Amino acid sequence: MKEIKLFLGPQHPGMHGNASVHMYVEGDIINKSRLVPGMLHRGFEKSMENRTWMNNIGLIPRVCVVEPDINEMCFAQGAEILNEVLVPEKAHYIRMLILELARISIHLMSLGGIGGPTGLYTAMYWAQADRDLLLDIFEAITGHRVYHMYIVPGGVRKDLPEGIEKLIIKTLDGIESRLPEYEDLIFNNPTMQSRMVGEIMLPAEVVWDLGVTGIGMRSATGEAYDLRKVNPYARYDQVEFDVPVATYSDAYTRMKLKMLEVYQSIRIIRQVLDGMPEGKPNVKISRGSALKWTVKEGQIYSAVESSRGEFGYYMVSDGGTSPYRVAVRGASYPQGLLGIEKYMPGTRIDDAPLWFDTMGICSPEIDR
Amino acid sequence: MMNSTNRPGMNEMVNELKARFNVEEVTFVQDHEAHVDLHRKDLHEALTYMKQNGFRQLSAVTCIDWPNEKIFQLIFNIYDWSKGNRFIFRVKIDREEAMFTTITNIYGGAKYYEREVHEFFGVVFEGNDSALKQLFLEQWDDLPPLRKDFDSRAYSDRKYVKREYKTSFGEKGGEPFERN
Amino acid sequence: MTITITDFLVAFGVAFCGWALQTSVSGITRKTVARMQKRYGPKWYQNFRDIFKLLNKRAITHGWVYDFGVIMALAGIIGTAMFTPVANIVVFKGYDNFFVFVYLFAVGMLGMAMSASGSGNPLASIGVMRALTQMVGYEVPFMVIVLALIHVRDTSSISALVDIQQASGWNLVVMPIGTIVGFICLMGMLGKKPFDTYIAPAELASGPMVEYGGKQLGMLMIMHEIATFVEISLFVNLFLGGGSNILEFLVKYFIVYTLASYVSNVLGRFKIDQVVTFYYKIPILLALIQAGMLVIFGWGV
Amino acid sequence: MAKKANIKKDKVKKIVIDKSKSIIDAPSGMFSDKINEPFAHEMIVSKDRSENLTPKQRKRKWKSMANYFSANSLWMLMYCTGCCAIELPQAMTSRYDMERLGMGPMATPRQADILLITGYLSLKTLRRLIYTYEQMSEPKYVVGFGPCTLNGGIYHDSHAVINQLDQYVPIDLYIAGCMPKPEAVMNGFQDLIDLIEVGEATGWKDYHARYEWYKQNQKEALGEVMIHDEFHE
Amino acid sequence: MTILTIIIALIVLSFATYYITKINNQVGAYTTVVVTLAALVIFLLEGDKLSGASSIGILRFSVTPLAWFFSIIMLIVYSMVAFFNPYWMKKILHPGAYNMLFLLSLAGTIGVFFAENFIVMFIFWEIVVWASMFIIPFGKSRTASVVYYAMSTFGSFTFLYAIFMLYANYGTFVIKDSLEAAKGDANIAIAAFILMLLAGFIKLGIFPFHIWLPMAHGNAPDTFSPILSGGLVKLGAFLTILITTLLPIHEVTKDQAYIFGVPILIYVLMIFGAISIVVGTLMAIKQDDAKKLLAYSSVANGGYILIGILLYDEMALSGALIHIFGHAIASATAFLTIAAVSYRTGTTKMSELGGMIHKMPITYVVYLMAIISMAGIPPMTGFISKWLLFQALADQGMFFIATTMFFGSIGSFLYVFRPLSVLFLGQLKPEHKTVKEAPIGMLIPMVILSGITLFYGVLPNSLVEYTAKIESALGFDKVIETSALVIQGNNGDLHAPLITGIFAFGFIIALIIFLIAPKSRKVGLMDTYTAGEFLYTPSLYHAGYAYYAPFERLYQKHPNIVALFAALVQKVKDFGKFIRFVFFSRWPGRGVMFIILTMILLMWGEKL
Repeated sequence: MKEIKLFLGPQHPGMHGNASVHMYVEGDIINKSRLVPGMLHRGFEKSMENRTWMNNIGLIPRVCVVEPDINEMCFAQGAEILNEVLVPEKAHYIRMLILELARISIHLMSLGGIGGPTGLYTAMYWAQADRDLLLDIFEAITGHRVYHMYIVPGGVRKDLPEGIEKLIIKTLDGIESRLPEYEDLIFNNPTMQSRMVGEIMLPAEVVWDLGVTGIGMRSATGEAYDLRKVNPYARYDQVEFDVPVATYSDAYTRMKLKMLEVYQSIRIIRQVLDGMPEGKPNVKISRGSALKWTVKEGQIYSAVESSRGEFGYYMVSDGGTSPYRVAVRGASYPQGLLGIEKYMPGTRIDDAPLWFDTMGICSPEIDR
Repeated sequence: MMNSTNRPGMNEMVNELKARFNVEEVTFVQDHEAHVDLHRKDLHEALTYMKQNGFRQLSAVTCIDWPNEKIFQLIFNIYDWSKGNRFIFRVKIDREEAMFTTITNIYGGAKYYEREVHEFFGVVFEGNDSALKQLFLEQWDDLPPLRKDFDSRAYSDRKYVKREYKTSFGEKGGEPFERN
Repeated sequence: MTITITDFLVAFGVAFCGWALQTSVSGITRKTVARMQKRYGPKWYQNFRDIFKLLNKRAITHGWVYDFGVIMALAGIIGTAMFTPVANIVVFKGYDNFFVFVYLFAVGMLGMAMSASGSGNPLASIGVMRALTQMVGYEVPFMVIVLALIHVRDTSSISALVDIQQASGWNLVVMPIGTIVGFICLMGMLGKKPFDTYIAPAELASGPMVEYGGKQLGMLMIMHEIATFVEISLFVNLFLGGGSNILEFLVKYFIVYTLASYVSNVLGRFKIDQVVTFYYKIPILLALIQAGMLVIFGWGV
Repeated sequence: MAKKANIKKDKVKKIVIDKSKSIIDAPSGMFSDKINEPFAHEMIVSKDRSENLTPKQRKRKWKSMANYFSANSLWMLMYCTGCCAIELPQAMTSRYDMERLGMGPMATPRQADILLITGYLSLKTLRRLIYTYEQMSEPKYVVGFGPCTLNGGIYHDSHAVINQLDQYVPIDLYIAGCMPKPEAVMNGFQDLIDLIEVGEATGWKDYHARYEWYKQNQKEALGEVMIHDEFHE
Repeated sequence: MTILTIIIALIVLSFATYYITKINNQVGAYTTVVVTLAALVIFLLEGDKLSGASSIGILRFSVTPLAWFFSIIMLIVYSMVAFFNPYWMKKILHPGAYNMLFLLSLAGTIGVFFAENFIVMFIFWEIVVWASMFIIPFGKSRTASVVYYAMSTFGSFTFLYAIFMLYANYGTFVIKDSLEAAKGDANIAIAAFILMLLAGFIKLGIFPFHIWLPMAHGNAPDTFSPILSGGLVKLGAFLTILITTLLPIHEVTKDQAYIFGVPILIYVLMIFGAISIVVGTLMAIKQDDAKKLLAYSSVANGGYILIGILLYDEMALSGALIHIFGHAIASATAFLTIAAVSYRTGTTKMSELGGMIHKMPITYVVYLMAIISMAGIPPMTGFISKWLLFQALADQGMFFIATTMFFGSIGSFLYVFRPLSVLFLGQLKPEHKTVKEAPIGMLIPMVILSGITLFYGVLPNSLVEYTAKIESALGFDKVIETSALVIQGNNGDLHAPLITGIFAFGFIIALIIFLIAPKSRKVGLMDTYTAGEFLYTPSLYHAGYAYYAPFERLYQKHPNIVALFAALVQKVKDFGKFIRFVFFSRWPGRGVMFIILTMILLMWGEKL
């Protein structure tokens, strides 16, 4: 018998989240591999049909645990467009603030997460500690650390607290000043380079074949394929930022792009805080009861750019108090399922855990 | 809802589609997003055509259950990254005999989306054998769960033990809740 | 020289104190490393608590070789530690031969490898495979250096080498390149990053340890601590002149271990073939140069 | 038996996280030049924990050295079953530094002492969880996070998520919150340590005693626990 | 009793065995057991009383400690392996011939060891070559036999050439006299030395002549592989020791430039030994067939032995002799365990096996002890010899040679561990659920051999003293010293019983800890960490194939000596084709034409 079967997950230190990769290994090369999802399947889409639009606000952040705000944004945006509600300018800016803070937070987590597969635990400790400060900001703004339920249809739940700008600026200054240290620790570290450079290649044609979006796509194609630029939502067309791109998509490049995106996000937040308009943070989403509000009949695909790529909700309303159907397009669906089946074979078992960190695979949004 | 859009490329594409295929209805939801109701026979050709014209990404394949009209509506969501245009093709298939031909030969990425649709709605995709296996669920013993006639609460009540509380939160008349 | 039972008991005392010492030192290092990572870290005696807890647990066994291998591993390492000269406590003077160290140490490693493979888990087998492969990397440069040392000093007894160093200066001064190579090899021996490939939790779920729990894991932890003690002592004795008294020895010991831990904390983990290629590029070249300097030209002697 | 630690009256809060300062201020020492200055919160542990114990408990405590070691060296299994796991890295790393309690993550169930059930459990996970739990060596403890383990929480009506975990495996401690904050997690662990020290975390004994009952419940919900399906052979 | 009697008796008995086997397989096979055991007992009892006095014509023998030492090794290996013969009678194509050749090769080896002159030595040498050549194809492959024969013949020719060269110059065939005489003329001495050494190299499997060894060992019948590896290979070592020390080559070459304290010629030859170590080790790591793996390990060990001999130092020679002893026993034991496994399961491919420890625990323990010795780990014989060799190397300061030796030594951990892990440990394959422990007749010799390995590892002094005796008989000024229980080297002392004692002490401590701790619960082999997933196929959870894959990848594209030989073979074949084309075609005119042309050319030359 030439092959052995190894499991990466669900209960494995190399697996972030609760999913399993079944690998048939010969020597140390993976011959065949499959992602076995569904360990986190909660029947989200069914549960959303069973709840009112209002109730769903509490439910949806849980689709993706590490980056919940994009769910709220998708949901709110979809409901608003269907109801033809114009959100106040301030709400747009606050949303951008929250989304970018969330982006920094998940990128930091990812930068630390690279410490797992490569053994650089110091990076993990540092990044988690820095991320925790962002969670403090979230707590101050929304009252919650992880699931904020802050971006609601019609705007944001409440206005920013007094003096929060000071804290945000201070924290971001701190994080920005620490980023060169991360660069030294992770990117200029010869041992880390030897692990990441040239590993887990994602050529451009593979990107199109799989349908990978986000950093994976941008690092391979060299084009600024970012929904914030291509189809600007909120007020991303009013802030200046660059989209870091590359044409050689190995693990190192993808991690580096994450790092560069942190700089860009900080830049966006600075602009947002400078140009924060006055006014109300929210409007009423529809006429009728405050809790049992309705959405006009129609179908819409509402997408935002998450840290892993295009994240969208296909929302169908029959005009009732509950959504008729919501289909979630998880951003990591292509690289998670098809990518592992088609392109993971040939990798060595040493590099298998790196897939999850650098490709950006979030198992809860695959399972739902 | 709009009937036309100013975005470059969208109207031309819609006109092309109308000329070539049996388009039932076109709705512009956002200026970059067009919903196109197609006849089920034309879908594959339309997708092939779209792929040749820049729509290289399949964002999702999903399904909507309309039990009253006895149809499933299949949703094919494609996107052109270079222009930023999105087309959503919708086809209707019979609910009782839910069959459709796979699109994996056009968009390879559809493999797992189709599998998911099969698992949650029971739609069989001909030509995609792997879609017949379970993906998320394990040893599922009931209707496909996302169909409208499947009641998940009843299933849960039937199958899982619920914690008993002295009070019922839902209805009036229960005893006051006591902390023990 | 006749060997009495007292000698055995004293030697065992060395092994036991070595265990206690290394367990404490690694506890202290855990605390200092925690400071590097901006936290407080556990109590310094946490490792003792871990070991005793493990010995208390109701473990599982996968067959007799699984247990026997663990006992053999601990036995080999205790035996090696009993030979270790610590400062002026040298029990088996003259018999503490370097090659005895290397090969008696291998008994312990073989026992552990056997037990791990006996657990029937392929991850353990792969871990053992990596550990052995890594051994090919670090042992050769180290042994070449020591061979040159033995050649110029005309003795392969560790305690005699210590005595010579006490008299005529540390080998750190005599063979600086060799000491650097020795330190790199020591990192490999200790399994510190970047050479902890065989543990690699993210890939192998802790490699050879994958099936251990309870007393077997406890015994392997004891073994690991004693093995670390032996390795660091060997380095201190060979390159840093041992110690004329216990205190000097302890200071050197502490410095070496802490240094190794610190270095390892800012490095990632190599893949196993990278480990071997690494050792066969620079360290072995340096080792040969150093050996040539000592043997052919007699520099520094 | 299941115990709600946060309801126990005879306990004082063991960890007081210093949050008295305004939340708008960043914690001191965060971005200082000294790289190794810890910015973990000070952990204040009341000196004499035994004063709250009954005489019987106190007697038992001194009787068993084993409990002391078990309690102070809890190795947890790295298994995130649900969303509550997202706060575990925070509890583990620099800010809250779980290692102070002698806790650390472990790779395999053989090595681990505590199983953290971090949130909802789908049927698929429950199978693996039971298998994993049975592989752990005794004494072993289970901590349930959030309401999902208690009564299904927000997913109480989902077709895929079980509602009451203690029907299938014994739980020693629940930690409240959706999701529990790191402070709550730390507090819960401290409570677990106390429970173990006085010998009251006996879920694993209960699993032996009522093995048939647990197996029966598992069978009812899962059909067969160890499944054979397409991926497995 | 004289050597001549014993040898003649062996030859006669070997033919008798052929007919006995024809009548009854089993009786024939047991005859080999009885005969070899009887020979061993005679040698042990008679000891030094053996005499080489009687002779028939040129068949003269002389008794030396070296010859006695080698023949004891040989007889131990032969007699122990003979126990396996009865079990293989059904599997071997020609049992009668096998038994006959088995005894004949034994007679041949003994003849080689005790021969007084080169002619006798050569005759018996050829007997061994022919006998083993016919046995090898009884196994799996005929090609192996052809390669073995081609190589051996080459060696025989050079050997013969050297013999006649010496005879032509000095007029004597007697080993001692002719070598003594050759001392005077360095050129002839060196030429004869190298020519004879080639024969030794080929037998010992030194690079670049190592390719026959894995082919022959791997493909020979399972019972004959231990003989090849444990016994016949050592003939080469014997010849090398003989010519190196009797000449002695260091004195002959003392005019040459010195490197690391040895003449350049010796150093170059040692490099061949070093290359053998590296090649043998690397190739052994790659093998999937357990027998081939052990065969390559014999190549590597041949390198150690060669280096030890060529160092020409009392410690090195003693080390080499003990290594010959230790490796012969350990390698034979390892081959026997593999034979036992093969007897029960029918395969020697490691990836097809697994978890045999649960069915064959005693075989496992025997194998474990054999590999501990092969890897040079205390308390086994292999450690003593490695220690001596390393001491000698350190003494000379030969760090380049030492590098390869250390590499081989650590590399041996890798390859000996592979069968242990893959074949014996791990998951038991379902098809081997019904396998039983090896029969008692196989266990007895394996246990005895293990006992020998262990005994001389713990108390090596008698062995070391005997090597000292050999050294003094070979004319060494200084011999290895031992006192009470300690071996005294130049750079330090070795107290083997102390090491064992300390290990035993540690073992007791560890055992106490183990017993005090709570008892553990027995679980099945498949109840193991699978990351929480479910798996029911044991063979899918057994890491066996391409075990050292990452390491192997590092030297995947190595230059291959086999390719060189293949090219050579191709050239010879082409030449043969040309000859056939010219002379053996349907048109004889071509041949006639060629001959005429050649003759014209020759005559032309004469005239000019």
